[in-house]
This record gives sequence, C-alpha cells and structure tokens, in this order.
Amino acid sequence: MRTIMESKVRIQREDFSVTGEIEAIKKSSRNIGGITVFLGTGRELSKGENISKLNFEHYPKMAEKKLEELRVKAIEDFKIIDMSIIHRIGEIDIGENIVLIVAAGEHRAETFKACEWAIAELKRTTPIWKRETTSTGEVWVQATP
Amino acid sequence: MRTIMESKVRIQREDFSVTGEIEAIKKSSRNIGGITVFLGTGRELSKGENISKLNFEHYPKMAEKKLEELRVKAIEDFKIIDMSIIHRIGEIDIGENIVLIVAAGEHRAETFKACEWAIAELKRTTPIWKRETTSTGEVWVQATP
Amino acid sequence: MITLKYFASLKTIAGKEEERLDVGSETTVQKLSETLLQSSPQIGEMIQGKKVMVSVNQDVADLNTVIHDGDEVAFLPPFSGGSL
Amino acid sequence: MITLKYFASLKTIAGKEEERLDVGSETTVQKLSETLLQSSPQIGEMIQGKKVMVSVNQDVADLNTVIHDGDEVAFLPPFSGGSL
Repeated sequence: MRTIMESKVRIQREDFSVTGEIEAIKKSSRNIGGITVFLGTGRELSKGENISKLNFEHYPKMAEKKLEELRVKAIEDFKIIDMSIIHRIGEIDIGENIVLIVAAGEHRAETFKACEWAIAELKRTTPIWKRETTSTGEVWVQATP
Repeated sequence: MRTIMESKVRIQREDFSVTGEIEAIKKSSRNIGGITVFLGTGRELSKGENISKLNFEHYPKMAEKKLEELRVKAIEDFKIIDMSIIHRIGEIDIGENIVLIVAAGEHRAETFKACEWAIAELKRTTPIWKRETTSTGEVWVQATP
Repeated sequence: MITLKYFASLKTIAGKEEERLDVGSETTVQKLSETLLQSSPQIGEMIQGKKVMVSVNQDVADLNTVIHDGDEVAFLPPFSGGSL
Repeated sequence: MITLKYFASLKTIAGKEEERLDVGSETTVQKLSETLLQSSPQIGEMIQGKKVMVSVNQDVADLNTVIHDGDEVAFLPPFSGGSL
C-alpha cells in the first residue's frame, strides 16, 4: 500500500512520461471516464526577459508530505477516483516538463475542478522554489501570480 | 500549412499517444508554460449497466470540419497558443482512450478554460455517435448530460 | 438527384444508410420531410418534430433551408461523442 | 541542539544551507527570531516581518510555535514551484 501511495506523488530529477502516468492511474479503476491532466513546462519568456534555463529546489520530506496531503484532499473533496502529482527538480531547459497533475474520475467536470485546484494549491503550499537564469544573471523567483 | 492544420484535428480508428501529441504541440512555440489535457476513456458502468464495449461512428467531413472550427475558435477566444483534438471511432474496449483534447498556452488559467469548453462543445456540435454493448444488447446513446 | 444519409439509430429506423432522391432542381428541408412522411413516416415525423438534426452539405440546416440538386442531406440523431 | 535550514534565496542571505544551534530544551519561533536578529539580522527581520515562512519538523509554524531540542526548523521564502 505504501509503495503505491508514494509512487503517485513524486519529486524527481528525471523526466516523466505523461502516457506512462496516465496508464498507471487507469489501473486504479475500470470506471474512469475522464482524465484531466495539467502539464507545466519551461517557457522562454518571463516578465519580458528571455530565460535560458530554470532550476528547481525543494525541501525534501516537507514537499512530498504536502503533495500527498494535497492528493488525498483532492480525491476526497472533488470525489475523483485517483490523482498523481509529479514535480521535477534540478536543471530544466525551455520546453521541458516541470510538473504533472493527473486527475481521474467517473465524469469530466470533477476532474477539471480537482486538477485546477491541485496545481493552484501546489504553488501555494508546497516548498519548491524556482531559479531563473537570464542574460543578466540568476534570480530566485519570489512570487508568481 | 494544410497538413499541419489537419494533423491537429483527427478522427481515427487507431489509438493515439498522449505524450506524442503533447510533444507535437510543444513545437508550436517556445513560450508554452501550461498544457491542459482532457482524455476521455471507456468506463465500465453507464446508468447502472455494465458495458462490455463501445462503438463510435461519425459523419466524415462534417465531423472533421466541426472539430477544426472548434479548434480555431478555442485558440482565438481563450487566447491560447495551440490546440489539438483527436477522436477515435470504431470499437473501443473498457479503459481504452476515446477522445483527446490538448490545450497549450502561456499560462494555465486559459488552457483549463479552453480545454473544458472544447470537450463540452465537441459533445454538443460534432456528429459522433456512441453505441454501447451491454449484456442486454446494443443501444445507441441518445443523449448524454 | 440529392443524396440522403442516415446515421446511428436512424440507419436502423430507415433501414438504410444512404439513398438517392430526385427532388427537382430545388426544394426545402420542410418539403423533403413531407415527402419522407410518405416513404419513411417515422423519419419524416422526427424531422418535423426536431428530434433529429438535419444538415445540408455538412452544414446544420433548419426547415427553411433550401436544398439544390446534387446536395448531400444528412439526418443526425443527438450526438454522443466525447465519451461521457 | 536544533537544526536550522535555509532554502532558495535565504541560502545566499544567510551564507549557509544549514546550521546547528543550542536553544536549551525549549524555545519559540519568536525567541529564535530574536536570537537570529543578532547573528543574521536580515533573516531575523524577515521572520518577524513574515517575509518568510517558518516550519518546525516540516509543519508550518507561527511566531508562537514551540521548538524542542532536536527539532528541525526551516526558513522558507515564498514558493514558486509549479512552473507558472
């Protein structure tokens, strides 16, 4: 049980496969009719500045704990079947995957709501920080809207 | 140009790769920061009845035309960067992929809105029909909420 | 000659997928539904009762839409794509 | 002894990632911030001005939270995960 729970919430350096995560969550139930996925990727432009790369750092243990709390609350509050959350850390290039949230449910409405809530809540409560490298240097991003 | 447009809107018998479609849409811009995906899958239970398989039929030409109109409108109205829409036809087993909508934008809010609008609009305007096979026989699904 | 196409449940009701019909150089969806009331009463009633959508050359039509020789007219029961 | 952890921009400000501090058997976040006002004035001010979040043993804390010997206290600047 514990290994299954942990595998649905991960913070890792390596990239992930969206198809792979979807197929993993499909195994939770034969009654999944809708899956909403949010994928955050590294974009080139930030507040008018060109970014050459991104770097993510997290507070180990606390970040994983927050993601697991978030997952459990999303499943309960939105009555979805399952959710997985993966966030990458370390160096990320433009266009690369950063964060993935997969929300699976019987119908689509609740999966959209759960997924959108989860990414907003992740940003608000999970100790992960982003450093942007631009032509003028490196800067920790202090607040994102 | 035409081949690129057409490849973003497809109705096909064969399965699709979610990762493949996401990577294809990422090529549209280096400024994509958020991608919302909706994946519809075949669920076992429908109105209390156990389904053994699904079958989708479409009106060729009209269905593709509606999907392309929908894609163009979603990109314009929600100010997203790109969208792709794929719907499978023919026989579909429980757990298999049916429909995929990928909405890519600079920020996440507009991609959630565009994706959710697109799947609702697809159901409303695109001539595709579903036949469910249960233990009591086959039935065309006449209206879905 | 125009082409009539039946989809999904309408194929069973009409007993066919497609047929060709001579309606002269011009008619309307309303007039076509009256013709069908004779040959396929159930289909004709569904059109007039707006239980099925009608398209002319892949565009959604209404009872007043004009149909020309060579057009493709399709009868579309309520859609159910999108999986759920 | 408690462990203090600094993350992201605070690592540069504090000039370290981690330190060990003897605060006796019990203290509070408020008292710890007063101690830090001496050794790392900028960090102490940020805590008191609530510019950084404080966690005790991976749980979000406030100025009144009690810190025991052996606890892990972390200083967390505003989060920016999630990509955008």
